[in-house]
Amino acid sequence: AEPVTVFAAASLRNAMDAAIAAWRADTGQPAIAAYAGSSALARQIQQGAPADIFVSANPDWMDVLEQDGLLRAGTRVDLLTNAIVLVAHGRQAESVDVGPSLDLPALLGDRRLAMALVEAVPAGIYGRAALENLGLWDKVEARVVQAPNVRAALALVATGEAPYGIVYRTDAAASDNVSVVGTFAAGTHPPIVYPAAVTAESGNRHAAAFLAFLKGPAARAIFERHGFGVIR
Amino acid sequence: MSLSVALRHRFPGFDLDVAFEAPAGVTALFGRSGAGKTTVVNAVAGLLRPQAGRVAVNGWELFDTESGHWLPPHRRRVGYVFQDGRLFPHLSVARNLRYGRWFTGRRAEDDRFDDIVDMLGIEPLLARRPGALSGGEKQRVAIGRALLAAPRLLLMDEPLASLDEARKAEILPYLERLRDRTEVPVLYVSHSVPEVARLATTVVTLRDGRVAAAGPAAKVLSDPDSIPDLGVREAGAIIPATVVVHHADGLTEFEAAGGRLLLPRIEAEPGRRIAVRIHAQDVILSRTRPEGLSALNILAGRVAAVRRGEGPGVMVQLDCGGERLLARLTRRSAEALELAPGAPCYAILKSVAVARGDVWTPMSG
Amino acid sequence: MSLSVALRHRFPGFDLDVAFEAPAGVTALFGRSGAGKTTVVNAVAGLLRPQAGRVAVNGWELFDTESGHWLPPHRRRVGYVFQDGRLFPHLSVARNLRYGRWFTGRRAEDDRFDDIVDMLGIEPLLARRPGALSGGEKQRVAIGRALLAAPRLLLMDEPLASLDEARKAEILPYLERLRDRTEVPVLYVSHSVPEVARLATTVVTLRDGRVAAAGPAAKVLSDPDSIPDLGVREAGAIIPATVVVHHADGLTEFEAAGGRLLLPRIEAEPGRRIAVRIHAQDVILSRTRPEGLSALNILAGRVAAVRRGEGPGVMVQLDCGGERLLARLTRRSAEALELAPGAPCYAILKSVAVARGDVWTPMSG
Amino acid sequence: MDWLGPDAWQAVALSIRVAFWATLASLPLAVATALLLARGRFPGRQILNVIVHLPLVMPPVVTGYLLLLTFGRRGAVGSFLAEHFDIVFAFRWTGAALAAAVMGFPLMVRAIRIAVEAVDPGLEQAAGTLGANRCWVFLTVTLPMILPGVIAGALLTFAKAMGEFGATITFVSSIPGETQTIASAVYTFLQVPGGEPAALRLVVVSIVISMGALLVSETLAQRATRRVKGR
Amino acid sequence: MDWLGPDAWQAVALSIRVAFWATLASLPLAVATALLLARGRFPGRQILNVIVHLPLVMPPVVTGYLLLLTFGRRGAVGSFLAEHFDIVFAFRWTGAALAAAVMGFPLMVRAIRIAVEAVDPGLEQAAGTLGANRCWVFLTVTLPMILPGVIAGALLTFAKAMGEFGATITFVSSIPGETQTIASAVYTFLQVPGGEPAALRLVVVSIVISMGALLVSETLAQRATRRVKGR
Ligand SMILES: Nc1ncnc2c1ncn2[C@@H]1O[C@H](COP(=O)(O)OP(=O)(O)OP(=O)(O)O)[C@@H](O)[C@H]1O
Ligand SMILES: Nc1ncnc2c1ncn2[C@@H]1O[C@H](COP(=O)(O)OP(=O)(O)OP(=O)(O)O)[C@@H](O)[C@H]1O
Ligand code: MOO
Ligand SMILES: [Mg+2]
Ligand SMILES: [Mg+2]
Repeated sequence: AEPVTVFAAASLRNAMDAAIAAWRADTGQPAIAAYAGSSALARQIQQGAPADIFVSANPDWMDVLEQDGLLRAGTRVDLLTNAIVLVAHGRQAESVDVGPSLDLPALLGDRRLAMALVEAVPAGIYGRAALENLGLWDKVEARVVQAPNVRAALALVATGEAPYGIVYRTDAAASDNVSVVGTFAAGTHPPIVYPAAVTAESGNRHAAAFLAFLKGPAARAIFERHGFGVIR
Repeated sequence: MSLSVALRHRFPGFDLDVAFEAPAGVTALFGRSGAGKTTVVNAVAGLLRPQAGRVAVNGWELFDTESGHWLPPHRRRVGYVFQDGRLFPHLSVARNLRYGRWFTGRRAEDDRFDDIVDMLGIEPLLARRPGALSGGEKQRVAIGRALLAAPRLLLMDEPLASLDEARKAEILPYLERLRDRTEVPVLYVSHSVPEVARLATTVVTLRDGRVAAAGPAAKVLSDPDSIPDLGVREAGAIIPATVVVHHADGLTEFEAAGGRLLLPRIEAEPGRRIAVRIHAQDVILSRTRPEGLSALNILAGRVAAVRRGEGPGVMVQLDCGGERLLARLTRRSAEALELAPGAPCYAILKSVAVARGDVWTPMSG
Repeated sequence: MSLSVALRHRFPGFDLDVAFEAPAGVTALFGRSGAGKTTVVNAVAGLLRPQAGRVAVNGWELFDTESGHWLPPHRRRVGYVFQDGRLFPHLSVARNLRYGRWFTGRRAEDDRFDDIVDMLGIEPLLARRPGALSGGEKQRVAIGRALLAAPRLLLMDEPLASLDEARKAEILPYLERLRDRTEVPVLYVSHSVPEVARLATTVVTLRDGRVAAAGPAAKVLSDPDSIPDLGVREAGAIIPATVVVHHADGLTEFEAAGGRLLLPRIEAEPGRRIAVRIHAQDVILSRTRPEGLSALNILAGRVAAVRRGEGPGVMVQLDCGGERLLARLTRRSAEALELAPGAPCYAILKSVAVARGDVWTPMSG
Repeated sequence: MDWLGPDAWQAVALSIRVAFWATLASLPLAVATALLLARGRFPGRQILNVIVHLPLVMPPVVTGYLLLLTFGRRGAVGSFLAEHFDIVFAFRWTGAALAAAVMGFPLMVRAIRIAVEAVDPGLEQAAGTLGANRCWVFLTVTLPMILPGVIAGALLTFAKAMGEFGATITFVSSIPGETQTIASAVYTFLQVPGGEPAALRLVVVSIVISMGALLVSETLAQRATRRVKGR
Repeated sequence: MDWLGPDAWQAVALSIRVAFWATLASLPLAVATALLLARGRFPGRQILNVIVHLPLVMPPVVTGYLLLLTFGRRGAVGSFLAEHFDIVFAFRWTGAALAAAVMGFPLMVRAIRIAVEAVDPGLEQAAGTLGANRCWVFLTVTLPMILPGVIAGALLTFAKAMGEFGATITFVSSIPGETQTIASAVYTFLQVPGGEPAALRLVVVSIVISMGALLVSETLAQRATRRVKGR
């Protein structure tokens, strides 16, 4: 049978690969995933890309596709959640209390805070909102360096180029030389959700089934193992 | 008319304005360095688009700026031996030689290929590339390449300049045969008067972009006015003669206006009219008929004119039975012999002074 | 010893193995196309690293493959006139000419610059780029560039090949002066025997990468064995003579072994020893002393040898008071005059047959 | 084989295919463009020049985006080609090749153009006098003379195609087995925790392949150069 | 001015500065490398050749990452330079210039190398016989002869620097006013829905700038070519 083609945000790669493997083991149906930035994938779907399912790291792009009528009506679901954390260079960095009392400027000294692009990449946008919410943004704005994506921001911390960074919990977990020193409370930023939907042009009769599988308990276990929160 | 050239072109600092007509055969372009010879040849080949002019070969118009007609170089079918070689560095000598034949489709003529390769002595070089050739070898390959292109017009810009005498002596007869046996007109640039005298049907002398003299080779080369262009040592007269008999000792006897001539043998049947070029400086004059000299040729004549040049020399023009002969003497001799117009005298000429190349069969044209 | 050359080098298909020693002055390299002349010059300049050999100039070793000594080209201080020009296309003519002076630091000598520019007639070209020069103009600039580099050794590979006679006549005296007034040895490649005869102190003839003859110019050029290399029309003898007096009519009188000679004036004070080159084919022989001829020079001598060549000619060697003279005659004349070894006879020579370039002041060496 | 994993091997095979065809297909056009730019004297020459350089000047993502808009299924050119010639670039390996070709084009054109500008026109004239028309002159003289430049240009394009990712992933996405090249696979590996070793292995493979191409091109170019120098 | 916004203008100014210095600073090294590759006969020549081509072969992100590891504060070279010469690349515009220079290096080297290989060694020999040592021969003959190639290489690097984004942003991130070049600003705009018009405006500005550089380079190269052809 034609494999189900999943267009998924690049940060989902490990989890989605595992989910696809599980689905295949389960149903014998093949599926393949193309990973890239959510913006690129959304534009490709706008241009008629052969995607059956789109999983975005960002509700905005899903909204765009929905408005354009490119999603199969009624299939959109919020699939996953994530959290942003403050990470520090080194395996055993001291934990801090991420809250309004955090003296982030003192922690940084004359050095830098690594984030993803604060106006463009979801992790950066959430991170900035959280800092603003905590009244820290104005104090550290000048010290922020913006990487093109979360992994690049993480790399800056891992290499010690920046002593601290703000990244997804899912990224921080597995990295050497980086330790999570605090988590931003869910209320400090808009909810971090990964919406998913079947595309309007999808002709694959297994697409809906696959999306349902992603919502199911088998997939949930996988996503949780990779650090994501799962929305029921 | 075989070759008709009219050109005007202006480079910054140089102004070319020439026009000449030449019959079939070899037209020599003669002139000092920078006189405009290569410029003329380039215009004929179509590599330079002159500001104004017209060139036609055997009535076939190559271009005419007035009518706007312009044949591109590759449709002109010229064989051009460039002053600066221009062999294709990426092709072997053999492929260089055969280059033109791709476009003439005359692959059958392989005997001509062998002939030319042989004549030029480049057989051992065929597999080599031009980068590994000596200067003269390059030049020979360039000559071969032009000849093998089956051209309708040959352009040769100092083709023999860096060749040794022996090699020249092998190539010149080939060019003569080409001139005599084919209809291919040749435009030939050279600084060598003997070469030109031997090959040229017509001589055109350029001076600073203008034609200084043009006409049949015999006339231009024996014109005392051309001496500045030719160099005084090359001055001489060309006189007609008839083959009488070939002698067993390698000499041929001719009948000329002022008497009999014995010269090195040439290949021409008795009765044939030929032309002989006699260098002014090879002629000795005497008021009395000399006896017992090794020089075999004594022509009787009368002094027509005595022209003083610079330095110690004078140029004496003789009238030998209607033909003009030139003799270059010291002023002292001219005075000692009391040579004045009208004075009878004898011209003495050694047989060997006349090189084989100084005797030839004139063209009908 | 001024120039000492020993080289062995093998190209695929060509094998060079030459050694010669030459005194101060001009050493002419003579030989047919592909004989190895340019290869020798390149090795001397350091552009070719020969497989074995040694070259020294005035005792200064340029390289010696045995000791491993190798002076890079830019430390050899040679002025090289290349067979293929090699002007710098991106520099004006003036900057081409001055190129070598950057490295000699001799900016003061601007009179020499003007002299050379003047002699070469390239003053109007100074601001131009080489791309817009004619073939001969390029060659003249190349000569100027080499001369102006203040070289310790001049290498000239057919420097005058594409120049007209008039231009050559202007450049040759300059080279003569260079030879006579400076210590700079010159290695000179040429196919022109008159040029070589005029300039060369020493002649080295190459044949297929080997030295065929080497020695003082007078000796090699008048050696009948060299005739195949020189061409028969260039054969001749070089005899010594002493300046006696300069006459008012532009002639100079010389005392030679066989008698008095009247030749075009040369610049040399009376008493000065000079050398005269007499072409074999310019000499007429007579058994009796001829009278009333325009030819002014009559030398008495005795036949030393008669050598038959191919064709109708013979080469007669005369003994004129101990010096050897060559005369080229037809066989018929030789028989008519009964020229056999020992026979007394007279050699007749026109003054004007001896070109200005055929008389020169021999080098001391 | 396990060392890389089957997906990665697919990406390697695809990258080679993409790079090969991108190089080969753009060669004729690049040569023609280089000739036009070096020799042509026509109005609009500078505009062509600018267009050729655009993929270099624009961020690759933008180039990919413009390709998507133009050659995509809904794009003006894309829909035309699909309808009339059944040629589809969108989300096919051919699209990846197109992206790589476009990105490598300025490099290839420039390399060839420099070589064209160094050709001695005297040789072309000589060929002309021997009867060769423009086309023959080009094939028998110009082309052999510029061959080192053409080979260098081809190598640059091939190497660029191996490394190109921004435009490719934006234009044709990164669909395993169809459009996922080494570079886009590397990118996606780098987006997730623990992907670095796999990414590194792929990079090494791509370097080895390009090294092979480099050696081949050097040998060919050396031979061509020696020919051109006439030795 | 309002048309772009002050941040964008900052990015434009920075891009020009980065591209200019990347080009200028890599020129001498590129010329030397091109000469070595074209003329040198030393062991390791092919290794140098491979290294020069790496930035082309590797995905830009990888190059950026390697730069970070090498020239970063903790990197071997980076820490050395910072300590002994007080030269810091990390998060500075100089780092962006370094990234652009590295990415443009293969292009520049290749352009120059093609030109070097077309130089007639006979002219260099002639200069040698006139007393010029290697260095002078290079300055007075080789360099003028290869100038069109050098200019072309500089232009390629400049244009590439205007468009480079992957390696730059990975190495020095995007700090407005410090390391945010046009390309990273464009990328930022393209990540969010509706950012296209702003991105497009920036791209147009960068094209206009590169067009200017292109025209200047064409004029210079034409002049240099005419010189080299001796007319
Ligand atoms: N690089 C090379 N490789 C192979 N053979 C060569 C090379 N250079 C020269 N030769 C050969 O060596 C021989 C001598 O060449 P050279 O250039 O020294 O001749 P030459 O005496 O200067 O001749 P010419 O008067 O024609 O210039 C020629 O046969 C030539 O083909
Ligand atoms: N492209 C050009 N631009 C300017 N002047 C030129 C150009 N080409 C030739 N000339 C000039 O035109 C004149 C004639 O040049 P041409 O090459 O026709 O001379 P030539 O008679 O062939 O001389 P030579 O015997 O030295 O080869 C020369 O003074 C030369 O400097
Ligand atoms: O330069 Mo790229 O090719 O940045 O993605
Ligand atoms: Mg000429
Ligand atoms: Mg030679």
